[in-house]
Amino acid sequence: MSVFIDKNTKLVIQGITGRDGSFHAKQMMEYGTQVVAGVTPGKGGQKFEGTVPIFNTVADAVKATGANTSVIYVPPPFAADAIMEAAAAGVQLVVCITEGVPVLDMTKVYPFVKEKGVRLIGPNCPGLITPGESKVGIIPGRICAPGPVGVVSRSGTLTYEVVNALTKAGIGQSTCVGIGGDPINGTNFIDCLAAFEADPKTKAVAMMGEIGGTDEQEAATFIKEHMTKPVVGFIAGQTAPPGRRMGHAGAIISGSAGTAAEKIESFKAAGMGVAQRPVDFVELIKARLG
Amino acid sequence: MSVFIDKNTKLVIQGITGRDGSFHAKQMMEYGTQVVAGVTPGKGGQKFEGTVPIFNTVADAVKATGANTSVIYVPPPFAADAIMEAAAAGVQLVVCITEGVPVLDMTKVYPFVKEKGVRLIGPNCPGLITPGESKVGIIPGRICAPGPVGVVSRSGTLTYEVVNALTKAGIGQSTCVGIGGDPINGTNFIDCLAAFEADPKTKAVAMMGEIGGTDEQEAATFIKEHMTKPVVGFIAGQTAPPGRRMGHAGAIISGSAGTAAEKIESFKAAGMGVAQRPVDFVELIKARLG
Amino acid sequence: MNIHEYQAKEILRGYGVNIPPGEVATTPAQAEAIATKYGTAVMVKAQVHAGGRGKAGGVKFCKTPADAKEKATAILGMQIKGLTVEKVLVTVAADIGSEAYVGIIVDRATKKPVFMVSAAGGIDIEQVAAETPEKILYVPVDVRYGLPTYDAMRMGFFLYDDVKLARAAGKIMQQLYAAFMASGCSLAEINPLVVTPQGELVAVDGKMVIDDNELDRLPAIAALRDESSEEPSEVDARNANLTFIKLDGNVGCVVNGAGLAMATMDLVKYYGGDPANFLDIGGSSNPEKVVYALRIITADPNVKAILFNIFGGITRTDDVANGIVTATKANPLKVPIVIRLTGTNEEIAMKILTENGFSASSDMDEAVQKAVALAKGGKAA
Amino acid sequence: MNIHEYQAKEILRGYGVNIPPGEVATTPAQAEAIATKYGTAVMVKAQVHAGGRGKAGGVKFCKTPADAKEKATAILGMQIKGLTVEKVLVTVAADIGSEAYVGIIVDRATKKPVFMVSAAGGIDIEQVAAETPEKILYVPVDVRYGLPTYDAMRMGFFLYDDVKLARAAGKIMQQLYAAFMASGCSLAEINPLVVTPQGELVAVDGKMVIDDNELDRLPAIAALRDESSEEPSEVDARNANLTFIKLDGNVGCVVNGAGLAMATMDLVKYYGGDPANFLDIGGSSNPEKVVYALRIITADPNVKAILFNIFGGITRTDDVANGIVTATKANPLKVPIVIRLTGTNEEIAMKILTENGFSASSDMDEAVQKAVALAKGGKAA
Repeated sequence: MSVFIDKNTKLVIQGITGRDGSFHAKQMMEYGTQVVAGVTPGKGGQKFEGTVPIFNTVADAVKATGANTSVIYVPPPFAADAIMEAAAAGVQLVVCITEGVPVLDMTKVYPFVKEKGVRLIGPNCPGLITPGESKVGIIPGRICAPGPVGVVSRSGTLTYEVVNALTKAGIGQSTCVGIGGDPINGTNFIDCLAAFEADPKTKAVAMMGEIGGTDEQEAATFIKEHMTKPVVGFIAGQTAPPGRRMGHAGAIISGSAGTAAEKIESFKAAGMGVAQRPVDFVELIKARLG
Repeated sequence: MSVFIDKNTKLVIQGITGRDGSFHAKQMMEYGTQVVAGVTPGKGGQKFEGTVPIFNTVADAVKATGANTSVIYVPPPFAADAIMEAAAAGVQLVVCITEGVPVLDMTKVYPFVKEKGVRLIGPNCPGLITPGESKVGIIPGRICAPGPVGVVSRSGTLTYEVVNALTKAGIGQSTCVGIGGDPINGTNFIDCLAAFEADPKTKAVAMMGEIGGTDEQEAATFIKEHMTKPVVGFIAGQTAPPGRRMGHAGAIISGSAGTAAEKIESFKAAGMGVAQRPVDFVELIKARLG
Repeated sequence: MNIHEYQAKEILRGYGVNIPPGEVATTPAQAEAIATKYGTAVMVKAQVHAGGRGKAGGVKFCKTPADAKEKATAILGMQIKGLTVEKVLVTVAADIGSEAYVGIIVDRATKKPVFMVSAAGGIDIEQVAAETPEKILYVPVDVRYGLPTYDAMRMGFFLYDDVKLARAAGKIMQQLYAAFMASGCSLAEINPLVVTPQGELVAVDGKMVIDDNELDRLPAIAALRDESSEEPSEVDARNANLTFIKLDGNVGCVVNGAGLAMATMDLVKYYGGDPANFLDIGGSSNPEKVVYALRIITADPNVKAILFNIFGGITRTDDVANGIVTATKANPLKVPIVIRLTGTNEEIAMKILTENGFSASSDMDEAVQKAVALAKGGKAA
Repeated sequence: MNIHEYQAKEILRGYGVNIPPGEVATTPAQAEAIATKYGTAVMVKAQVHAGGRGKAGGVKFCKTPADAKEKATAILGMQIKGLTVEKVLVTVAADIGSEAYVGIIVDRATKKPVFMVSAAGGIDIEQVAAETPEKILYVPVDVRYGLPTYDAMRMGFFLYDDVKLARAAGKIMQQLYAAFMASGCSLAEINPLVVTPQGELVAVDGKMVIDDNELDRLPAIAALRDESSEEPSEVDARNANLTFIKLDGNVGCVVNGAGLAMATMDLVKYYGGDPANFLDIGGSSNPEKVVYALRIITADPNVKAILFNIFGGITRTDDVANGIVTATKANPLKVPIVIRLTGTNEEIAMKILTENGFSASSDMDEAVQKAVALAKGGKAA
């Protein structure tokens, strides 16, 4: 058993006939993900690429196919409803790729998924991949390789940068999770760190944070108190000015809180390895894998 | 330990300076209930009857006095907020006497108290009494006596009628609970039956239902499957016409559902004693107490 | 509180529901004028608080304004389930392709508003529920989240295969839900929801029942009450803050508390009598209420005996006794009265009654039996 | 998105918040006319998206219309934190008894809107939070239930002992909350909330920040954007769907992805350079975006070298290469460019660039070092 997804993941894709949804549906199918259903209201009864049945609702899809995971590629105004639909339909994991979901929508979605006991990853995230087993989202499969490093990150391409460097250096990954760059998301660093700690395949963790909020500081405390496996951390945004939203809705320094310096300090205090540059992960992880 | 309230109940009264609140506050204090606080916004710092401290908010009252139970005597438009205030302030039991609370308010209040893990009794109920220990609400103390019979009822004065008859016949009560006559209330028959079953002081139960809904039928199933103690039941409203609300918002026969005949049938099927008249409880309970 | 179809439709229209134009007429000439204005076939529909208007002949299709006048003449003044038709709704007749049912009630079991939708619309939903329950989809709504679009769409697809219709229906569900919540409803329904041959969704009939407890904070809704279409004695009772329901028997009952009131009626029946009413004077002990209660009950010519059954808790029995004395002094009773009083200030009450020539007991069964006998015999005690 | 004080006040007024009358002036004569109309002392307040207006001399009390004209003359055209004041709000001056702070933000930790209220109003709330945290009450709101009256009253009593003021303040909390939710805010505040000597509650200043992600569904709010008060390059970038933030350095950065863009800026700094901007071209690989990005960056005279850092996932690197070629053909570059590309269609991209006279590497550190060196040297590669 890997972290969050594995060979047994049966995926329903919400928005499978849209521009992004259809592109990534094919990518996931090529990677070997079990894509069992798609959802596009009004296209129920059709098939995607001649093989994947399309349904009008997630409830129908789950009932007919036993899907246990959903990935969402619908426009931002509909994303909150799509997440709740999936959670209500009985999947265990919902991954929302959509960027630009209003944060007030998330203040309502978050307690909803909690009440349903469903794990949400995202929104505004690249999804996750367990190399060689399953990919849910948009992380490019070819830059990953199976191996011992758990990767968790608030950003997309920065993750690719690090994963690519690790793979090129011959260091594979157990699971890579992009938790997303929004201020309110379904799964945080600690959730992932706990899962990596419990996962026998993971031997070390690479963690990429950003300015904004205090998630990284709390993660550092968790690492210090609960983790036996080594963790190497990085914080993007050391040169970011306060009060400006650096692309990600969540990457904003408010007042004196959420600076990179503060976060790096907490990493050091937790005894973590600290990467100053993305490429530093290679040597720091290598040293910790022994 | 008795059912829901006992000597250790520390009560805060919401609306203590109102017409009903002040009258019943005195009654409860005379009965021996530990009335530790009252709440009336704007009268914080004053004292009720020279002894009970008044606070502006329930949170203040709980913090200062350790109240663990609240009873509510505020007008209907404010009752839902008062219930939520009490539940949020950390009491374990909220008893709402107020009649006329809009049922749509209760569709919001119910999940709120459930989330907080708080027991709500009512609204539109006479409250409860553990004779000789504590009284919360408006049940006249002098008609009750300590003893082995648990009483649970959807109505007020009908309860008094039965309790009075039992007491006059020398049969005392462990706890009497009026769960209220509204379609949505916080505590139902089954909650009370389970509590009586678990309460060592209770040896038999008298249960007064009404037309409307299916609570009594579900209670009968529960009694059949889970109760070892004898239960005697009564249903008011055998002569009520369908489609009319018989005073209580919950006492209405909708279509073919909720008739007295159906409920009595379920009592018989559960092997319960069935009182045809209120006074019949005396002999039926006496026979079951042995 | 019941409101009329035309009132419910006005509310629903305000939330965006597509409803054919319509106006209310109280005379045949008005009905004709409205039909002339629309220049198309209309329906003339009796506005009364009673089901089965269609079967009773209270709903008619009219091709021409003259036809509308004629049908309005027949319907206005008609009796439906004991209620006189005072108003008709004259509304543009919709072409009907298919008929669906959409309703919301507050469900006691789930403690939530629950939608019921069925493609088998236009007929009695209770019949559908009893005979073909699989034709109804139930969707509970968690009011904390409102009606999410996905649940609205799920209902839309249950009714229609076509995505445009499903989406349009989903939108109507959300409009109906918004109207239901904001109007303090215990029931709201559209039956039938019609697909016209042109593929348009139209609400052809609308119904709303308002939770009485909402009326204080919704003055605009409370103002919709039409007292002319209610039992006058029940209107009087409500205005006096009494809960009163008229029945067909001859033992007039005055009781404090709803449960005890029902139990008293049941006991009247148990001892072979027939209650003339349900009447709860409530928990407060205002002597005025007793005066009103007696006035309402004695106005019913069927009543042959009056039974008071008061268990004094909050209610002070001496207040009730004073009320009886006051009321009967002003308007001497023409039928016998039996008084049962017990509880708070019982001794004072007994003294007041005795001094004024009344007798009273403290035993419920005894009092009920006596009242039943008096009603049968028709003589004073 | 920031909106001006006068716009925030207009919204809050719509929700019932008591706010002194005010109008916007763009000339001293208008300011005088407005003050004349009110016939009382006014405040003239600079409308710019910058804090510390008061300290900068952008907020003035004016006893007479002539005074208002004079102060408006001084304030209009003034620079505050690099922004030119184009408008002033002329508003009736309130008598100030006491000042409180009321604000709501979306809190990441509780994942809820959270109220912050303090009787120490009128000053910077962050200072209060740092120095006297016990003077702030934090109240999170569960949006499923809204702001309950009891929580609003709790805040009211935290600010005022008097129950009437507490109740009035509680009402303002609920109005502010409703405005916050309906306007898609990430922040809304009233600072100061003033009690006048007459005991009236008045919102003397109001501020709202809107979540950019809400703008598509709130056209009326989106229309409040005042581009004249923003950095022109940032306005251009937004209109081209790019995320751009101008900084003070000389290495212009074009990156895909926010995290990688920040990491690239950090690496520029790491190697001794200074980034001229944050620029995220996003996930889609539209060559047009690259053209816009280059146009915006080259418009900054500080930029001495341009650095592309693209990790192709969804973004096709060949699209980026084509964009660079197109843009530089139309407007030849005057500063050196360093291109780092890797990922999707890397080989095609390299070929396109080479054929058009550009060189490119696939190593991020190497590219950043080169760009830093070029920016320092000021010479083309």
